[in-house]
Amino acid sequence: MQRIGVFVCWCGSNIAGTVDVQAVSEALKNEPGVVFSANYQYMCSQAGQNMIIEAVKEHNLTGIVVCSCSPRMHEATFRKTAAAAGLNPYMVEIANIREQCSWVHKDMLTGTEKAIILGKAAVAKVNLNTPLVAGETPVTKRALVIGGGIAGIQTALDIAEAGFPVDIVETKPTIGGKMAQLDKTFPTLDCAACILTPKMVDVAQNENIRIFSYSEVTEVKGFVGNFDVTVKKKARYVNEDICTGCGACVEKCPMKKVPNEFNLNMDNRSAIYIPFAQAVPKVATIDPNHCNMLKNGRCGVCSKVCAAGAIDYKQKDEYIQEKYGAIVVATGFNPISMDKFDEYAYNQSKDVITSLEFERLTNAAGPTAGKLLRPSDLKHPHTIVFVQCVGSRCAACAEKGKEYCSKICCMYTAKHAMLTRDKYPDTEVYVFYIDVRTPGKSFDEFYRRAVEEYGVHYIKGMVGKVFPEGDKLKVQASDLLNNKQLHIDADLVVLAAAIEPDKSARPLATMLTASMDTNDFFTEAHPKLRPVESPTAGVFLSGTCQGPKDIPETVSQASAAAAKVISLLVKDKLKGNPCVASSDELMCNGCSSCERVCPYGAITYEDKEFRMPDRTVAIRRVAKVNPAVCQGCGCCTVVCPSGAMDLRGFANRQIIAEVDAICK
Amino acid sequence: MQKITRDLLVEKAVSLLENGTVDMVLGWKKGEFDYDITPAVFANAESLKDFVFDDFCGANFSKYLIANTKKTASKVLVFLKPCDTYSFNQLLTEHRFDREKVYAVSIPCDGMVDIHKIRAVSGEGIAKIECGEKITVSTIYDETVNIEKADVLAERCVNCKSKKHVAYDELLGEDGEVLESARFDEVEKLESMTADERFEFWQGELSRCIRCNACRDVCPACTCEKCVFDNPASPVENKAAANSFEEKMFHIIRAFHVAGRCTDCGECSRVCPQHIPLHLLNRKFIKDIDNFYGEYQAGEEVGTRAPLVNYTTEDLEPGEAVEGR
Amino acid sequence: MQVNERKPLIVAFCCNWCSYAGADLAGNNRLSYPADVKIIKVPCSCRVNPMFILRAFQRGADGVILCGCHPGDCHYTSGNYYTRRRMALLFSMLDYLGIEKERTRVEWVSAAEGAKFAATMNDFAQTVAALGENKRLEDLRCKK
Amino acid sequence: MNDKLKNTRDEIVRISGVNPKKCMKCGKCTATCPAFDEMEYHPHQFVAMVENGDIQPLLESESLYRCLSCFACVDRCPRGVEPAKLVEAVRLTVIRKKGGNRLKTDDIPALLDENIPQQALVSALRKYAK
Repeated sequence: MQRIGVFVCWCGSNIAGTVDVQAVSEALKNEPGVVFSANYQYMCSQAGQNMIIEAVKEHNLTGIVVCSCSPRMHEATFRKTAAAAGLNPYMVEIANIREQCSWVHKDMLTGTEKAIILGKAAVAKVNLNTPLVAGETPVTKRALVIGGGIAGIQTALDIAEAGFPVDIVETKPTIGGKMAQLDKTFPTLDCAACILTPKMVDVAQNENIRIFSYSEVTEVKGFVGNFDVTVKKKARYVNEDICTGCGACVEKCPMKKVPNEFNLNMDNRSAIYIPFAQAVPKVATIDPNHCNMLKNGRCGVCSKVCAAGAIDYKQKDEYIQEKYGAIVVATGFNPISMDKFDEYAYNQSKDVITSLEFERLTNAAGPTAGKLLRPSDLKHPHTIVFVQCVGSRCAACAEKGKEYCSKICCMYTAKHAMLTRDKYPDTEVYVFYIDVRTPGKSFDEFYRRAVEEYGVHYIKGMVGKVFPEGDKLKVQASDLLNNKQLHIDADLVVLAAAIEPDKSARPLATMLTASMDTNDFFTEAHPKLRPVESPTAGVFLSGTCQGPKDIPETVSQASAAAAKVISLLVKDKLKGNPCVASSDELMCNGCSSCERVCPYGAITYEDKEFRMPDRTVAIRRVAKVNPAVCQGCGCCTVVCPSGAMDLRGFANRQIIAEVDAICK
Repeated sequence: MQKITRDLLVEKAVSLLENGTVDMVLGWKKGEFDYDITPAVFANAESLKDFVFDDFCGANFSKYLIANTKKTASKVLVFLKPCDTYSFNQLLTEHRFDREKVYAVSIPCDGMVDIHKIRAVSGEGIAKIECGEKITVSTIYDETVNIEKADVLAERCVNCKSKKHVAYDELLGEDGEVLESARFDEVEKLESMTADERFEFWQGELSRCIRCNACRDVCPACTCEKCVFDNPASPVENKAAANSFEEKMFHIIRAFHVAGRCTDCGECSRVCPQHIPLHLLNRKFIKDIDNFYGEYQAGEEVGTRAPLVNYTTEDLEPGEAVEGR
Repeated sequence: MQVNERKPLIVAFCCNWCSYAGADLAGNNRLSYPADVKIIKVPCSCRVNPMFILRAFQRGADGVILCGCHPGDCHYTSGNYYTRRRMALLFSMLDYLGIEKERTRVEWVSAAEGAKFAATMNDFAQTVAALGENKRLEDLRCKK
Repeated sequence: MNDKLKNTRDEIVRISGVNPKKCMKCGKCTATCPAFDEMEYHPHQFVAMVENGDIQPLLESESLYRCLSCFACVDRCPRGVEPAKLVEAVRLTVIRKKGGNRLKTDDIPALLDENIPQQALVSALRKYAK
């Protein structure tokens, strides 16, 4: 039996004004387990707390009920008081007789009656409280960043700067991501490579950073502070440690007709390749689908010309296991496929291109060496039509487009239009828009400059149809402000394709038990207040994997994620919330219902031997909760039919005791 | 179509025992009367002489696999009717037995009969029943009554939801189809009553409950190691109902615990000694789940996510549930 | 005027993160609601077992209301989605058994919706009071 | 908006099953419309005018009979607004009234031309008359 002390607070007149505190403390004196009851003007004051400590000692109290303000206000205070008195802090319950009683009820009689009932419920609960101790787990001081685009790079650099080792896992042969493919960046028009490649070099040279390029995460186990991750390093058939990146093999490789994905297949590369000049790591990779040596054993030129002897045709995929304390997801985005947009003739004409292809066409390192030439006949285009919101804000058909706004298209289209007019003033540029969204520093000024100084024709309306006729593209569009239908003979049509999360995100989310929205963007722990954390402890979000973002936003989020990781990794031990679920293995039947509803993946199963009454041994599958991962929502307790799963601090018996006390 | 007979099943069981595929057989044997067939474990070919198969073999064996695969290393032969295969899959989804230890032989079923319906025609004093398309009942008063099998089919067989076998190692005879059944008609009838009428109906039915726990004990979805109503540590433990609410509490909670997992096998109603139409509670949940969250048949496949351990962000609000059906 | 003086008894389960805070806010703003409403704090609306609700009715509650974060705002990301399914089915079942559907309710109240909390409780208390005593679900043995 | 107009508006919305509020005013319907030059009011205007209750001009407009019912606007609309269904609903509102038939059976012989496919006549009658 508990020995409970009840402490009724007046809160000046805040409570005592509508609740007869004396009557409350008198009434609760007779409740089962209560051995001491008192009231005082300000329970939270030093004197009030001392009163509690004295009473605990004098009356050998094992539990405390404080009838006072909301637990959201002073629960932590009174828990500390209990600890100071030598009690377990979780032996304290608060009856909220201020916010939910004295402040909302007008007369003394009602207020007092209700306060007594709330007090009784708290006493009933404390009678069933058990001391709870928060578990501690050590933290592995190493971070994993999945994705090596600008988001991953920035996060890794910031974490490494704080002195923690970081690994970057990138599926492509080089880090750099989408930003490496861009030409110039809005709104300042500095060249993407000029600001990105120095950062890539920093990554390569940072002692704290390891890069696993051409690699992917295949398994994640464990929990915050203690993740066990398996990374598959795909065979690149080149020894990374020896390759100097001289490029002799690339030059001599006889197989030169491989579509170059870095230039979005607008030109070709060789079967052994380095994606671009500033690649990090700058090592060659053999494309096994096109290499004659790997396909049929006939060639071997690269091996012969490699002075370093780095070519290894027998290389195998390698699996690396590593422990991490924190994981940052930075898997980025891709433009959506234009295959379903027949109306824009993307698949009918080479001169209908996406904006990312346009970036490559204007990039000095691109297939046309930076000259804006249309892909079909390499002629200079004189009329260019830009179409905005292709697949963005498209609610009608889920397999065609995306319901959300892709956020970056308005600005990059303004940039493309402006740069075109700047370099080729003889070119007419039309931009069809639904809305121009420019909420960002110097963004609207930038867009207005495109219109006012560079003479880009911005037309409020949409393109309905594009069809090739001769060497022209017939564009039929609406001009809503003039209530007209326009027919433009264009040389080039540029589609601002919606962006979507990378395809690797969904399986990764499953591995991480991190949640996603219906669009496959990772969900943040709180949309406003915890935007860089996933709801799964120890998993953080960086960049466009969480939602469409431009570069400045991506970089700020990347640094924010790094700050969160650092604040986790500086801890030696993590203290858990003791109010977690736990399963009674004698009753658990291993049905997996709890595991299915757990948002954190805190529940696993193990086969356990049980001695049966007839002295035989039976093996049963039983649930186990990892207290370091469980956040204590209690969802599992309700799907557990036998009640084997229960929540500490909010146990079935405790809540029912409260119900009974209230309904008595 | 191959007719499933007792001899055919025994022959199958013997051959599987003899070639070592299985070590024991789950089957039916006669009870005190022709019509109280009970489940039994047959450990060898010899004992199979007591094996019975007729129109009273309604018992669903899926649940028996839990106990019979837990301790021994031996492999069990089980005969499954179409409706039993759903329970079989559902139990596998919940990891309740080791699939490796079971050899499942599925058998087509053209419906089982309800002794109470027979008795209603023949009167008391049944001495002997011969099954077949026509059922011949002899009484102790030397009367013989012929009954059409179709007239005395068990409720769950009248409203059979599926003749399809969704799990087996071996299928005897031919597989059937999922049927369009009228199993929700009764639920709809209740729904269309006023609240007062419904209350009256259920009070009348549930107040007969004697808390014998037969429904729970036979239910292939009720497989807890210890039922929450039996656990002294749970605050709702009670052996027998002491008042008019407790059995309601028991039956609501029981139906809720099996909601989304109940395959509508109908065992609960079959075994209820008080003839409480318990399946109407389960079917209500099944019907609501179908309406609210899309059609879902528990046990149709192994590994599916039951509706109550799943959600969509667009689900209907509880306030709309009553109007939303 | 002859009015039934009997006060209804209402149990409100409130999730710690949104609705309990919403109730606190109602208090901070001195927005009154009937004292018949007694709040029980749970970490998340998904902690509420249908057994708790039936138990409350069994012991003489006249109405039970469950408050949680708005769908999509759950502190534990998905708890209230499960609550929504469970309660939809439970409430439908109670109605099927002939129990007045107005006695049970789920309401999403955020930490900022003090006014909504008070308004909801006022409305619910009024609805429950109009239904009178809960005879169909209470357990007579437990009455004093 | 007076009650009568509001009723007509609600009726049009009901017949068509279209929710004009879903329109984000991108104009792709009008961009895609092959009968643009023939029409006084264009698909996006139909949506906006019905939404605003500006029904009278639509009821009187020749555009109702110029719409080809090709459903290109329905197909291309990114928000699933389905403007052609709205045009159809306005047209039905007119022709369902007494004497509202656009095409009367008696008019047909005069229009006959040996090149007109039978199917076109039948569908025209379906489209222009109740």
